[in-house]
Formats: sequence, C-alpha cells, structure tokens
Amino acid sequence: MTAAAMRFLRVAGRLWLVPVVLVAWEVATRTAEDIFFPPPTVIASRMHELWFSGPAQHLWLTEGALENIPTSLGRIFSGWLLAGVIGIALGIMLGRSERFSQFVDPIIQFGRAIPPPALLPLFLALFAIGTQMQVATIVFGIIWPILLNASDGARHVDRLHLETASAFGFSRGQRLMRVILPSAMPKIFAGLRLSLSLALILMVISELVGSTNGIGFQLLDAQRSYDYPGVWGSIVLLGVLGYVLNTAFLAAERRILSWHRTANQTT
Amino acid sequence: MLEISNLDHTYGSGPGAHHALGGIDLRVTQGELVCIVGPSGCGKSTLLRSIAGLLKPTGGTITLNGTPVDRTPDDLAVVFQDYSRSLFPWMSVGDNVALPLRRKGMDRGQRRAAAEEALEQVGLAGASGKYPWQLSGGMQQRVSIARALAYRPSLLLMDEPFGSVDAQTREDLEDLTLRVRNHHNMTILLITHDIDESVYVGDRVVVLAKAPATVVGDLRVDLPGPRDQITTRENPAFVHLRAEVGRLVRGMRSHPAAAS
Amino acid sequence: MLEISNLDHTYGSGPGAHHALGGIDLRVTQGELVCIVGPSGCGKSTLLRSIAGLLKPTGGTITLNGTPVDRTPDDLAVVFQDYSRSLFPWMSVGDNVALPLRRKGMDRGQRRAAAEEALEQVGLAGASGKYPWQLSGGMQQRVSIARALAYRPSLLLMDEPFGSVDAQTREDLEDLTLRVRNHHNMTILLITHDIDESVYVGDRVVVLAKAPATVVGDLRVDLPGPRDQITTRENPAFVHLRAEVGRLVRGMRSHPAAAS
Amino acid sequence: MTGRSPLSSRLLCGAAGVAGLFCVMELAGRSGLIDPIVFPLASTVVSRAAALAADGEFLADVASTLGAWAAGLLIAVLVAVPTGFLLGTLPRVEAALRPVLEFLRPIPSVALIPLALLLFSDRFDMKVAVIVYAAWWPVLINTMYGLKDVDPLAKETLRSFGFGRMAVLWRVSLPSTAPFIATGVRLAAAIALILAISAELLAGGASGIGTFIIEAGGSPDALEYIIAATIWAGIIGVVSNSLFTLAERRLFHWHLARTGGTR
Amino acid sequence: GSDTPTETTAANAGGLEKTELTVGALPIPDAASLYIANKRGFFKEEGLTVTIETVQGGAQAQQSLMGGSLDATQTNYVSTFLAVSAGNKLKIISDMYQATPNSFNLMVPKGSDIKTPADLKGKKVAVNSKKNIGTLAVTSVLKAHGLAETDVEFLEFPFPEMAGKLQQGVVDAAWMTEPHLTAVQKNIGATKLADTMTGPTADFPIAGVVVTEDFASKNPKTVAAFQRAIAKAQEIAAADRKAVEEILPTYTKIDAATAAVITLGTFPTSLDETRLQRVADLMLEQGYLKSAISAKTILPGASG
Ligand SMILES: Nc1ncnc2c1ncn2[C@@H]1O[C@H](COP(=O)(O)OP(=O)(O)OP(=O)(O)O)[C@@H](O)[C@H]1O
Ligand SMILES: Nc1ncnc2c1ncn2[C@@H]1O[C@H](COP(=O)(O)OP(=O)(O)OP(=O)(O)O)[C@@H](O)[C@H]1O
Ligand SMILES: [Mg+2]
Ligand SMILES: [Mg+2]
Repeated sequence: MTAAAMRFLRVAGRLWLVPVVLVAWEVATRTAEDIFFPPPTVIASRMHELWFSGPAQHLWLTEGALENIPTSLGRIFSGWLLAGVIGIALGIMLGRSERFSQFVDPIIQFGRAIPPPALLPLFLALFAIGTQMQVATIVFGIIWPILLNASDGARHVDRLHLETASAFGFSRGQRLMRVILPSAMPKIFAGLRLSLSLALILMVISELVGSTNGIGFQLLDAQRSYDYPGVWGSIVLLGVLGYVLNTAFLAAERRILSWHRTANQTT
Repeated sequence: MLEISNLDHTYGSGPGAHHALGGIDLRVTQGELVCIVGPSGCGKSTLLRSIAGLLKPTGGTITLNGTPVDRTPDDLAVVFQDYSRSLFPWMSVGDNVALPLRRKGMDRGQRRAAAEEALEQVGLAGASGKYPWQLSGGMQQRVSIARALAYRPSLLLMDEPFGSVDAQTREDLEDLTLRVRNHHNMTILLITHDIDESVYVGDRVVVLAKAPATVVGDLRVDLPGPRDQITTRENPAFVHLRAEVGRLVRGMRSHPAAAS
Repeated sequence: MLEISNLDHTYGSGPGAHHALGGIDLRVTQGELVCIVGPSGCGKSTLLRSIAGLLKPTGGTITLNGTPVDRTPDDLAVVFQDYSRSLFPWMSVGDNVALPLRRKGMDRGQRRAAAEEALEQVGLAGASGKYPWQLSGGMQQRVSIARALAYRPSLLLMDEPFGSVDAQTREDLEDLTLRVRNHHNMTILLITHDIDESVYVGDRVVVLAKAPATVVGDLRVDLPGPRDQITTRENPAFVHLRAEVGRLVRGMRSHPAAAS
Repeated sequence: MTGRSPLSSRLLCGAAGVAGLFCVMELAGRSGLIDPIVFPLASTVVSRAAALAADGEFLADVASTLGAWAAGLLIAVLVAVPTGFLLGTLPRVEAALRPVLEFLRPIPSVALIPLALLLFSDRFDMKVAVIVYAAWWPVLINTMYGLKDVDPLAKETLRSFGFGRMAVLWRVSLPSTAPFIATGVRLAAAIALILAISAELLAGGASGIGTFIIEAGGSPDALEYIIAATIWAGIIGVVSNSLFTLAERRLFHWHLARTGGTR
Repeated sequence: GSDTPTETTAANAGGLEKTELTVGALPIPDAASLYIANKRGFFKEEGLTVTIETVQGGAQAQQSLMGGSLDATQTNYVSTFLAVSAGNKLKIISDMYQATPNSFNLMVPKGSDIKTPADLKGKKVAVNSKKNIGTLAVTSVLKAHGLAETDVEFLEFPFPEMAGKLQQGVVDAAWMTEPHLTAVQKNIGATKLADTMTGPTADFPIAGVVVTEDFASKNPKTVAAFQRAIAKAQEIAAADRKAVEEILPTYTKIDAATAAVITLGTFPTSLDETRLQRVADLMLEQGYLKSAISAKTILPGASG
C-alpha cells in the first residue's frame, strides 16, 4: 500500500465517527420536525449563506465572515496567549513561594468563582470598550486552569530533581527553566488545552455586551432574530474552530512533550 | 575544610519520629577522600544530605571552610543514591551532564566538550544524544557520576555511586575517581557498602553504627599511592584494614581507641 | 521449565535503534537458581523484562512450562532494579508487601501476617506502618525483596536485588533467598554484578557479552550444599569458579567450549 | 517550618491579601480612577454584601444555587473520571471520540442554555445539565493528562504479579492520578458555580443567586446588588476551595511528601 | 403545590383543564398586575394556583415556554412578533403594559452637545437589546428628524450600566426606562433628549402575557380564568397608582421612595387587536418583519 493510501486510512480511521453522528443527527431532526432543532443540512446551507458564499477573490468568504471570524480569532489568540503568559508566570510563583501563595491564594480562589459576565462592568471601567475589554474578559475567564495547573505542577516537582538542582548550585533561572518548568509542563499543557476551548466560550460571552462584530455577536444577533439555523450555524462554527485549534494544539504538544510521551510509555 | 560537630537529626515528630543521627563528629581536611560505611538504614544518606544543605538537621553544626552550612554550599556536587530519579527525563544525557557547567561560566561548545569527555571517561561515549530512560540502570548511574565529575566541584558527595555496575566497570570508576581527585584536589565523601572499595579508594574509612547513627570507627588508610587494583589489594595492610572495617561494621570493635 | 531460544530485541527503529539482545538461548529447569552476570548495559534487564512478559521482544521465543510467553505469566514475581520506583508511595510498606497476596486468595489477616513475616525476614520488623519514602534506599530494596518472597511465586526474577545493602545484610539476604527457594521449590533468575555472589548463590552462572547480548558462558556451580557464607567461600572450587566467571565477564575466554 | 500553626498564618496572610485588594479598589474609586458610577466603591459593595448575609430571601437564593451546584459537580465528576480512564487507557476509543468531543468542548455552555430550556421542563434539571456539561471537561482533561503521568514501572510492578488491567487501573493509575484529578475537580467546582449562576441569570426561576441578580437588574442600584451577590459567589468559591484543599492534603499526604511540597 | 383541597374542587367544578400555572415575569413595572392578582387572590378566586418565576428576557422565557418549564410568560410585543414570524406558535392572552409620555426616553449626559435627535448622526446610542423595542422606538424618533436607523450606531448594554457608559463617553445617548431614567438624572445629571413614545409610538403597546398555541388550544378554560384574573388586576393597577407603588418593592429591588416618583406606563384593561396591530405594522415598516402579520392570528381563538 502506498504511503498516501496509508495516511488516508489513518485519517479515515480517526474520523469515522463524525459521519455517523451527522447522519444520526439529520435523521433525528428530520423526524422531530422542531423549528428549534433544524437538521444539519439546513444548518450547513445557512452557514454557507452566512459565511461561505462570497466572491472567489475573497476565497468564497462573505463579508460577514471576513469581518467577524478574523476579529473573533484575534481576540481568542491574544486572550489565550496573554492568559498563558500571565497564568504560567503567576502559577509558578504561587507554586514555588508558599509565602506569596498565602497572601494571594484567597484572592485567586475568590476571582475564580466569580462569573466573568459579572465583572464586565469592572472591565468596562478599566479598559477601552471593544477589543481591549473583550480580551480582558477572555483572560479573566480562561486563566484559571492554566494558573491552577501550573501552580500545582510547580508545587509538586519531584523532590530529588529539586535537590539535584540545589546540589549543583543551579541559578534561580536555571532551576526555573530547566527543572520546574519542564516538570510542570505536562500539567501546564493540560491547562492550556482546557483554556483554549474556554477562550472560544469567553469570546462569545465578551461579545454579548457593547460589541458590534464577532462570532459571538452574530450568535446573539441570530438568537434575537429567531434565526435558529443561524444560531446553530454559529454553534457549529465554534465547534469546528475549536476542533481545529485543538488539533493544532495537540500537534504542538506532541513535539514539545515528546520526552514525556516516550518516557512514560508502557511496553 | 569540613567540620561536623554533634550532628543530630530526628525525622518527624511525635510517636512516629525516627532518631536517625545521634551526635556525629567528623572533620575532613581539604583533598581528603573519606569513605563512609555502615549498615543499611543507619543514616549515611541523612548525613550526606545534611552536609549538602538539603536537609536541616535538628541539632549540631556543620561548617564548611569556616562558614556554617545552612543552604547548599557553592561548588558542590552530589551523586545521589537514587540516581535514576535525579536525572532529568526531559533532557538528553549530554544536556544532563552539561547543564551544571553553566555555573562555571563555560560557553556552549566548552560545556558540550566537557560533557562528552566526562561521558567517555565513564564508558558512555556516544550516549550523549540519548535520553536517560533509554539507558540501563548502570548506565544511568554512570551518567550521574559523569555529571558530578565534569562539574569538578571542590567538595564531592557520592552516595553508593558504583552499586549498579559490573565489577570491571566498578574498578575503572574507582580509579577514575581517584585520578580526578588527584588532578583537581577535590575533597570527596563517598558512601559505600563494599568494604574492599572503601579501603581501596579512601584515605580514611569512617564507620557508622546504627539507629541513631554514631561514629564507631575512624580508620586512616595508610597504603602506598598511586593505588592499583591488583597490587594494592594484595598488600597485607589492605587485607588487614579490610578485616578491621568488616569487624567494625559487623559491630565487633577491633580496639578500644576506634570506638567513639 | 523455562526455554528461551534465539531471543532478539531491538529498541526503537531507524538510526537511533539499539540492538540489545542478539539471539539468546537459555534453558532453565524447575527449581534451579540461575545467576546472570554481564557488563553494565549489556541487556540483562531487557532479558528479564522479556521473560516477565513486560516487553515484547522483536524476535525469538520464550516458553514457560510449554506455553509461549506473550503476556505476564501467572505465578511470577519480579524484584526490579529500580526498586524505589516500583514501590507505591500511597501505600504503607506493609500494604505494599501484602497487596500482591490478594491474588493468592488470602484473607486480610493472612495477608497482613504474611507481610509482617516477610518484612521481619529481611530485617525490617516494625517498619510495616511506614511509607516507602520514609525508608532508606537499602530498606526500600529490602521491602521489594520481601514483597517478592512473600508472594512465593514459582518463578522469581530478581534484578540486582542486593545492590544497596551492606555486606552483612547482603549475606543474610542471600541465605534467605536460598532458604526460601529450597522450601518452596522456586525457580529463580538472579541478575547480579557481584561475581562472588553469583557463584555462592547460583546453581548455574550465565555470562552475557555486550551489545548485542549473547550468552558467552554457562557454568554449572557444583558446590556442596547447604551453602554457608564462610565455608563455601573458602572452598577451592568456589575460588576457581569465581576466577573463571571473572575472566568471562572481563572478556577473556577461559576455554573454547565456553564461548558462544 | 516555623513554630506557629500553618493554618492561622494562612488565614492571617490571606486576610491581609484580601484587605490589600479592598484598599486598592477603594482608593481607585475614591481617587476617581474608576468612576463610582461605572463601578461602585468597594466599601459600598462590601456593606451591601454584608447586609445580604442577613437577608433571608437571599440566603434561600444561595441555598438553591448551591443545591444545583453540588448536584451538577457530583454528576460531572462521576461521569468524567470513568470516561477519562476509558479514553486514557483505550487509545482507539479516544481517537474515535476525539473529533466529537473536541467539537463539543468549545461550544459555549451559555449558548446551550436556551437549548437546555427547550429540552428540560424542570428548571433544576436544566441547571444541573448545563453545569455537568461545562464542569466535566476539566475533570476529564486532567484525568487523561494525569494518566499519561503515571510511572510505568509502578504499573509494570503490579502486572508482573499477575494483576489484570482493571487491577492496575484501580490500584496504580487511580491513586497516582488522583492528585491531578483533584486539581481538575477544584477547577470544575468554580466553573460549576459560574454556570449555576449563569443558568439562573439566563433562564430565571423561582430562586437562586442568578435570579436575585435579575431582580436587582430593575433597580437603580442594580450594580451594587449585582456586585454584592458576586462577592458572595466569590466567598462560596473560597470556602469550597479551602475544603477541597484540606481534603487533598489529608488524602494525598504521600504526594506532598514525595514532591517538593513543603519546600 | 395545591394547599387547599376545597379550591381544587372548586376549580374542577369550573372545569379548568389545569389549575397550577408557572408564569414568567420580568422584575419591571410592566408585570405589576401579575403580582397584584396573585397577592389579592384573584387567581385563587378563579381556581388557579399561580407561581411567578423571575425571567431575564423575552427570548429565554419563550424557550422555557416551549420546553415546558413555564406555562405562560410576560413578554414584550416586539419579541413576540419576531418569534411568530420565525415560526413560533404563540398566543397573546393578556395585555399588560402600554407606554405613556416620558416612560421611555433618550438621555444624554450633562452638558452634551447633542441638542436634538438630529444631532445624533454618526453617534453611538445605547439600548438594552438590539432589534427590539428600544431600536424600534429610537428609529422612529430618528425618522421624525430626518435620520435613518443606519445613521447611528446602536450598542447593547444592560440598563444599570448605561449611566456609567454615558458618564465615560462610551456612548453619546442612551435609551432608558424607569427606574433608571430617574436615577440617571439624579446621579449624573443626564438630560432628556427626546421622548421615544410619541408620534407613531405614542401609547405604544409594550408587554403582555403569552402562552404557546398548543397550550391555548388545550386549556381554553384555564386561559379564560387567567384572563379574568389579570383583567381585574389591570383595572386596579390602571385606577390606583398606589397599588402599583406598593407591589413594586415586593418583586423588584425598587424601594418605595423611588416607586413613588418614577413615571409609569398605563395598564390597559382589555386585549385589543387593533392596538397590537400597530406594533406589527411599525415593525414591518422598519424592516423588522419580512412580511405582514395580522395581530388577530396571535390572539386566542384564531388558528395561526
Ligand atoms: N523522610 C523520612 N521520614 C522518616 N524517616 C526517614 C526519612 N528518610 C529516612 N528516614 C529514616 O532514617 C534512617 C536513615 O536513613 P538513611 O537514608 O540516612 O539511611 P542510609 O544509611 O543511607 O541507608 P542505606 O544504606 O539503606 O541507603 C532510616 O531508618 C529511615 O527509615
Ligand atoms: N527504553 C529503551 N529505549 C532504548 N534503548 C534502551 C531502552 N532500555 C534499554 N535500552 C538499551 O538497551 C541496552 C540494554 O539495557 P539493559 O537495561 O537491559 O541493560 P542491563 O544489562 O540491565 O544493564 P545494567 O547492568 O546497567 O542494569 C542498553 O544499552 C540500553 O541503552
Ligand atoms: Mg542511603
Ligand atoms: Mg539492568
């Protein structure tokens, strides 16, 4: 068998469940005939109409797609990256400094339990309306898994690894970059993966207030126009985006954590 | 150089407490190689960890070059008993060895070369690109020895460093340790269970008794140098000393003076 | 009982591949204690893991009592080289030892008693309530020996089981192993780096050569039993065998027949 | 370790931290950095929150939210942990389900509330369903990542004694993954609370913190009420997290002892 | 729960199909008569046990209707017509609230340059929800001043946050209702730019009670009983402002003092087809509806 055919079979093997689910969904919705639950084909044609029926020179993307999807993606990425940097830095500080964690922990646990929409007024007060405020909302909403997992990972580094580091007089930087960070990495990645999809969710929430574009805004717009295929279309778009982002993430993770995968492989 | 007086350590507290070290006095001079022997679980590793500043003893003092040890002293290297867990699985063997050398102000190329050399010395030429978990137990142990030797510390602490290698390799590593020590005037504390080894390699052999650990013997090894695996071990003085240490470890005192 | 023929194993593939076992043939009969010696990194642990069914060799066959080993055989126990990682940190020492006994259908009380007894035999009476990480390296090693012995397997695989204990304890453990073997007619494969030990304890000594591992020597140890630490080691046959094994490990062939 | 009780020092430091934040917020309000019209003064909000503690109706709201929260969290954990084990140990199943799961994961639970409204005729069920949907992800993901972190030698040890897959899963994988699962549960606990409140906020109902916020929305002092209620949500978060942490410390003392937990 | 068995018997004597109703209501003055009817026992008299649940907005409440967690709900008419045009089968069973002058105003911050609605060209206007009564009313004001809907940018903010947005200059004008209207004048000195309930929106119908068509056809007697009770309460609310002021603090966080000063709408006492038709017509005119809807089709009795 050729390599291409092998690859095809592998991908097919991975995705076989998708058509099954789609067909089941179509059949179920067609029999139920509920206007709230349009069949996937209807959703697909609405999605096509909304986003993919543009002119060829725009890669068949409509103006709506070009306006809303990139803006939303921009918000997601900047929010996620910011949350990653802040979350890892703060998480490691919390994990490694008992003192610091004693002072800050209650505030963090407090912040974690606050519904992000409830803090919108504060963000609206602190940040300029629009992208800045939305990114702030996303960061606030998704930072917790990264923060918690990072601080957990940093707190529970194998003691002997740390002792080795001190015995050889590792500098603070080396200790951090070479010992603590790599050994917390698997947990940090779990956090990053969780918050990547949370970022999509928070993007929607942040676009619900005072916003004029974005996927979340479109979702809201469809909702209040009672455009059910449109609502479902936005949801499907989010799901597809999430799937794509997650796949890219896993590919990156596989490269970065390769030692981890093979080291812990069982035979 | 190293002065330990009345060192005492108790693990935990309450009914589950364990009194591991019971007042240890020890003095090691610059450039000496002191072997520490004693029954399993007597407190050798505990002593070593205290000297390395990794464990805060509950009593007594340790001073190194005049300053009390309350954190890990500079210019120290340790070969841990649990060598496999002390290697970083996310780094290649070469990086594991080269990493501490950053402290020595070496540049990338120098570090790499020094790591390669150290690995070759322990018989692991060509393994530097592998990961620790791709090596056998004995090879991992040798990586951790290479890491310590490449670092050229002024004080080297080794906790049963040659336990997982075959006899031939063990002898090579003993000789390597002696050579490196002589070249770089290191002070070495070496824990071992092999009495022959302790006499062969040490300038002094310190014998610890069990629970809580105390020094029950401190024998000077007066063997002609340079040592040699065959001639030294045939030396009558060697045979005598080894019997003496053996008796001490087994709890029979050779002569009153040796008792603490 | 155990038949290994033309066993071959290569780790990985492509340029980073490592050919660890290069066609090993070995036959062990019921009740035999076979010692395996060989240079560090030659493939001893790999061989052991294959027999235990923990690793699927890339070539050759292993049959145990007539059935090919493709998964972990029943009634087997292993003392791993990396003993500290093979103990479960979330269980007390007693529970660690008692856990496998569930497979033997013992009730709680019996398990507990058997564990206590095994721990006492390895010199750890009273440690059963502690956690593994509260013990010294040698004590942990003894716990993993106690766990294997308490299980009374029909096939026992031991990978450098006495490497981290002092000479006295080592001798005691050697004798304990022999006693338990005789009582329960176990078959034992024991990897060791101590040539004296291999001759003292083994019915046969198998010598492996390096990279890829092959059997270069297979010596029958014909020493009068019961063995005794003092008299056996003084026996001229012992001294001769030990020199022979030593030569084999060092790569000098004693006589043409021993070469593969 | 210092001589004084770690618990009391924890409380003291935590209180100091909270007091610090309070002062910063109050100052920001008083100095005009944050206009009190836009975001009320910290002191106003805190006194409003304190007054709520004596408000029987609000306490009933809190109880109602907590009920849905606890039920949702419990179900989420009970579903996610076995699923995580299934997916973590059967790579083929994981590969087949992954596209579907990864498609579902980023769908905002908030967007699903209207659908949940259509599907459930009981408000409590609806809330619980939405909570389970959102809260099971962190537990699932952490379980799967934790499983990857299990020491293979520990598993091999048990296998060598002839234990089967299930026994290895139960006796090695579960205990060594447990601390990481616990982190997932703590993450999920906060998310569950957020979802409980959001569901009430969007769907309304007879009682609940979210319903309280809707009612407050008609008031001229709405912001104060909303933020005061939010403070209670935060307090619930702190308390539940402390309980979880306490439980973790007791259950996983071995984990702390082996890792650099006390350093 | 049905606490008094005698009443259940009475209800069954009346032949009611369903005696226990869960009704959604927003915590705003519009819903006053529901609470008055409940408090004064008008529902009980009709053999109904009514539980009022707070809802956040019309759209979610309609979904709860479909899902079955609500039997009836308060909703505004613009949402209702939008829903009906999308294919939802709904029936309006009672009219509850109607605009009066100054009950829904466009506000600008103190000292704003915007003096008339014509100055709004290119400015930002806050509404609580787009494509709803707010944008509809503001647009009709704009039209009266020669502007179109697209000449301003509408931004969505919850009513309580609008004061802050005006103050910060995030928006140039805000469409608000009571009690926020009173509060924003008092707190930041905002001033009224225009009353949005004039001209085509004068006395505009705002809110009523809806049920699903299915519910209406299966429970005609229950619906009738409900209508009678609400009508009684509407009459009280329409005639006696004190009654409304009293009931407001019981289901909203509006205190008695505020309740006494805010501008209230009126409480119509009958369900009138032609009045409702105005909403549909204005929506059609402004493009909210793609095709005309006859109000008659969404009143009980007519099959939609
Ligand atoms: N973390 C700990 N908590 C409680 N007790 C401990 C701990 N670590 C070690 N001990 C106890 O202290 C004693 C000495 O331990 P140590 O590791 O120093 O022994 P050792 O001399 O190095 O033994 P070995 O030769 O077996 O390695 C042992 O009895 C052990 O049980
Ligand atoms: N997971 C692995 N991946 C790649 N190579 C491996 C792996 N495990 C072992 N090896 C290689 O296989 C060879 C044999 O290893 P093994 O552990 O069997 O040696 P050993 O005889 O037990 O040595 P020692 O006495 O040092 O324990 C070594 O050269 C090692 O580098
Ligand atoms: Mg030790
Ligand atoms: Mg090995």
